[in-house]
Amino acid sequence: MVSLPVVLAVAGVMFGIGLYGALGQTNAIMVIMGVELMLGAAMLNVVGFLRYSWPHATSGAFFVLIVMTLMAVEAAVGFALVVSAFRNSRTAEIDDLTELKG
Amino acid sequence: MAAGRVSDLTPVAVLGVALGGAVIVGFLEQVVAGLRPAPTALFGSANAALHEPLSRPDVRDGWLFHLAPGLLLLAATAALAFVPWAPGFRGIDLSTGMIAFPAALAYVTPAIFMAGWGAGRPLAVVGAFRWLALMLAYAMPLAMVTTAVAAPAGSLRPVDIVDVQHAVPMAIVQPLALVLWVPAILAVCFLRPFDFPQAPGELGGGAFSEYRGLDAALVGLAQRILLVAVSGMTAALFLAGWHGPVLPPALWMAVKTLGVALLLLWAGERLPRPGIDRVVSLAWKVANPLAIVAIAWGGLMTLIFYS
Amino acid sequence: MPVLLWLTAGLPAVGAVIVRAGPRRAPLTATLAAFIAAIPAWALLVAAGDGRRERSGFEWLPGGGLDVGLRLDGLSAAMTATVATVGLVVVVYSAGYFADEPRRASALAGLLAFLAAMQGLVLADGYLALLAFWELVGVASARLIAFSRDDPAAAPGAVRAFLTTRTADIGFYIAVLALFSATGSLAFGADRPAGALGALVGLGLVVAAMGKSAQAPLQTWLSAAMAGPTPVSALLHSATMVAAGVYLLMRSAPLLAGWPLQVAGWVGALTAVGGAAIALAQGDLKRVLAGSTTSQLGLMFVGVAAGGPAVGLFHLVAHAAGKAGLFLSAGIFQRSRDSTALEELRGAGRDDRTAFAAFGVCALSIAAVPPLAAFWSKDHVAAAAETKTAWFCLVLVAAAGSAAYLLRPALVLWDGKGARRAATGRGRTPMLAGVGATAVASVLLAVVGAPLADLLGEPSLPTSRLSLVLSLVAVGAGVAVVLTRLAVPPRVAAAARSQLYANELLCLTVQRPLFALSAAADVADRRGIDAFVDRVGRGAQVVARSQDWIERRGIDAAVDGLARRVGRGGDDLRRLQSGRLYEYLRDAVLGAAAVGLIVTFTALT
Amino acid sequence: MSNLATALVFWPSTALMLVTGANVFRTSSMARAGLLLLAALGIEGLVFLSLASEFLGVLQLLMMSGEMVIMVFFMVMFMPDPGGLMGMDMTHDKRRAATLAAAVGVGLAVLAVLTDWPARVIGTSAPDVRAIGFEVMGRSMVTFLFAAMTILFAMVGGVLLAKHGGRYGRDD
Repeated sequence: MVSLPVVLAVAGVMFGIGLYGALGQTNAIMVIMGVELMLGAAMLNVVGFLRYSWPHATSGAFFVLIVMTLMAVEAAVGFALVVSAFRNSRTAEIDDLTELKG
Repeated sequence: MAAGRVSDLTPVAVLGVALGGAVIVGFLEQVVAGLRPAPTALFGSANAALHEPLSRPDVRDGWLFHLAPGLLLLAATAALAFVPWAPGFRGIDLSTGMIAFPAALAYVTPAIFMAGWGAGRPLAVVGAFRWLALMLAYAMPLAMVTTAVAAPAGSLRPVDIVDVQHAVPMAIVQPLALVLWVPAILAVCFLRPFDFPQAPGELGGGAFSEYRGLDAALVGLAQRILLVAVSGMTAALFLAGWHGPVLPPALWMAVKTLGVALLLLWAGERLPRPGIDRVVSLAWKVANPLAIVAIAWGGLMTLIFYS
Repeated sequence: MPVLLWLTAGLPAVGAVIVRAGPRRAPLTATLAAFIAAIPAWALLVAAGDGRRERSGFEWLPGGGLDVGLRLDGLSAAMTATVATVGLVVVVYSAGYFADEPRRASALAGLLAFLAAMQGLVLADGYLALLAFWELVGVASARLIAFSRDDPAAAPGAVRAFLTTRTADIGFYIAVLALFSATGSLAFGADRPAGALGALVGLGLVVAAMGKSAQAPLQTWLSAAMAGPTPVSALLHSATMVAAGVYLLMRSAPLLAGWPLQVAGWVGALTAVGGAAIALAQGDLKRVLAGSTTSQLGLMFVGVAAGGPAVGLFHLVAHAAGKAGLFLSAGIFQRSRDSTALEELRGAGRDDRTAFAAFGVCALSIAAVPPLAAFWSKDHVAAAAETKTAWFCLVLVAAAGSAAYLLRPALVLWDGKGARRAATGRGRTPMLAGVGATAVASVLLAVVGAPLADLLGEPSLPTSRLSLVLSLVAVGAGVAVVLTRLAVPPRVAAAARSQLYANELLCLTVQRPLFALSAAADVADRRGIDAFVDRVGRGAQVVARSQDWIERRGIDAAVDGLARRVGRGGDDLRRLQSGRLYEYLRDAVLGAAAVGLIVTFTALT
Repeated sequence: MSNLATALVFWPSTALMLVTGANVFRTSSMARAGLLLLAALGIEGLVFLSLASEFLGVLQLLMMSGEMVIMVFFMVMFMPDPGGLMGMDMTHDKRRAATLAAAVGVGLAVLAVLTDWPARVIGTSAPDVRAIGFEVMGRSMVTFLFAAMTILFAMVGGVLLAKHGGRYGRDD
């Protein structure tokens, strides 16, 4: 049967998968994908709490709404940055985008 | 999704409406094309298509090619399930139906992308990309218009929206929403004049050019089910659904749905196919701002007449 | 009904956006927008006449007692209808006035935006909303005054208008803050709190009203604002914006009862006379009208202070029609002669007799000649002031003055010697339409006194035979003064020409003391503090010299070593900043994990 | 939704979600990666539904479809080998990334299982749409307005960033 720890554990594993993508991938868009998965895990956490701890908390649902908005914002800004960087240096590989090196 | 609202007969009913509707739409297509509606021709061509061998694109992502018609069919049937047919006869009655319906339609887009990409031919990929551009541009007006229409009912449940129209159909209260809705639904079931992914004259058949046999038949079936779904939703949201004098409710709904479907087919037959760039720029620059106006108008009407 | 309230304030704003977005059809869209926007305002007036009272708003800060909203009552209904009607007339007129102006869309949009702010001001429910719209009105007005890019006086005029009213607005802020801290609410209709806070409320509101309504000694901005386009002067600086000060007094009448209203009455009475003197001395038609506006607004102050809101409101409405008409016909003359100087306009009235006829009707009304509108309203003001002899006398002098200062430009305009038969140019029809409407209104509004009093819930307006007779005598005296060219003492004339030395007065009372204070501070700084600092500095030099050799020997070497070590450490740390996104991300995750561990352990122990 | 129904939908869905999510980073074809991510996040919508969050689940399904299709679009545009024909490796620092990710994932999962969560279940249904609507348009309106402004700025800023050229004309 499903219970709160189970949902949270699933979310934790999903977070780890996203983290692996964000750390291990060379392409900026793949990194964004990893971040999206991590945010998805965060949402799953909230939904789990919503179901098993405090079902009538509208603020929890509201928090998920905000995270969804955040995902869209993150993707939009991320893509714009990728387009901009690609135009300047003809690549979206983050290993080659090291202008910020100190 | 809650168990109480889905009866055991629901899958049967939805599938029945889907298949029956698809057949009737097939007849309507024959009528619009100027032919006499003939069952033999309809089922004959379907039968012939089924006996054709499948085409198997020789690329790594070829499995997407065969997955696409299935996803398309799933999306179409799911969309159909959220349409309220009659007081005692409805598919899945969600309190979030007005989000669920566009959500189901949204999966048409990845399906067509999969079709084009999986075919592994340049023209098919370009056709799929054009389709993506078009649908991304039209997805927002579609969702926003549903918001505007839901406002008077104060509910996202399609049944409530039908009931709030018992006196005046929404088409009269919110004409702007209807004007924005019609091109969006024409685009979503890739009907003419928005049939870029599959028009014969464009890109040599576009995204579906490689489909043969069962795959092609499934795509055609899905498209017709989509048409039934969007026509039904149009009738429910704008034409007062099953409300009407004398006739029984279900009959009213069927008449309205088929009328809308016929009108859409007929209009598509006669309108010229515009350039994709013009359609996309029109959708972003005109339809999207207008959709915001439509929401404001819907809110205003709600305040004045429905509260 | 709440919808109507929001529409009244919102439609002009929408219109402004539309007009700005489509410059090519600006005159047409602006006229339509002003007309459509006026409909809900008139509907509100009708509803208020039927006894409807509405409030529509929302809680701004939950639990804070700060509500923002709009309200419909007698006062706001009368004001909103006035504003909408004058606005419509002026926008129609502007469609003609700006016919040849390339930036006309901007001007028309500005007028509509101003209308939106003004409607919000008169419909606002509570001082918070009122204050917000009050500021918006100020901004919109400054933008419109500065509209002309050719006139070097436009931008300074706008700055002066904005700064003067802003300075007076500080009074409003103080009043609002004091009111809130005393009562915890900013709703209308409260009584003035006792004590020092109450005094601040009363004084602050009166000062704010004085600034907005250009009452002495803050009247100079109105003259400077005449650099704006003439329709702007007609709308803002005669009929609506300057009336906001009077509106504030009327709206706050319960708060101001007692000495604050007396202060306002005295200010008004003195300004009425001073403004008339200023108007008589000016050589520019628009400045004459500006002086006249100041004077008439002073009369409204007296009316509110002595007779209650209804008296002031009636005069406000009658004056709005008349003064808007005067400005609008002045604009027609200005278009034909390209100037507003009286000498340049000599005989312009003969060139355009229709416009002059309208000018005449409006002038007669403002000069209080029976049976025109402002005659009746001014009579109520005088009758109300009768209880206070000093005010009564000042009002009568102002009445004589108004007849004189309006007769003088009328004579110049009608002077046959200067007639030229010059063409007015494009756009004459809408301009005449606007002017004609105000002239008709100046006649018809004579009968609205009783209905307005009824709307505000007051039984009747004060009347008295004595004041009626004396007013007529005063008007006659004013006419006689001009016709006989009575010599004025040159010092008085000079004083009037330079705005009764208001600038100098402000200079003397505000600027000079400030300068003196800063000069004194400067002296104290140089004599006292500088000398001390110098001495300390000299002592420090001695100490420094003696330390110098210690430093070179021992400390320098240590510092150099440290610097070298820090540099090496920096090189090491530099490797952390690799410019690689994923390494940053990894460090962020490790940091978050560390924080999580610390939190967990703190929670456990 | 009964506990049995929840379990029947939850377990297959989560399994599929985790598998598709992990495969996003194992495939070398961009189109496949994007579609797998769409599948993972879309299935997450089903998981929401199974956890009785009807509104959030349906919304997740709607939002993710649009967002991930855009993602696919960009991937195909900006990847050196979108079809994955050469099977090139797109990872770096693979071992350390995997170690860290596994540590975090397992750590979180273990923490979730071992923690003594309050076992207070008040009902089985999530807040209905109407309640969420009142939340969004009431108590949390300022927050939501802020989010709306943020997404608007992100859209405008994104378009500006991605646009050819700037205020001084085209740059190419």
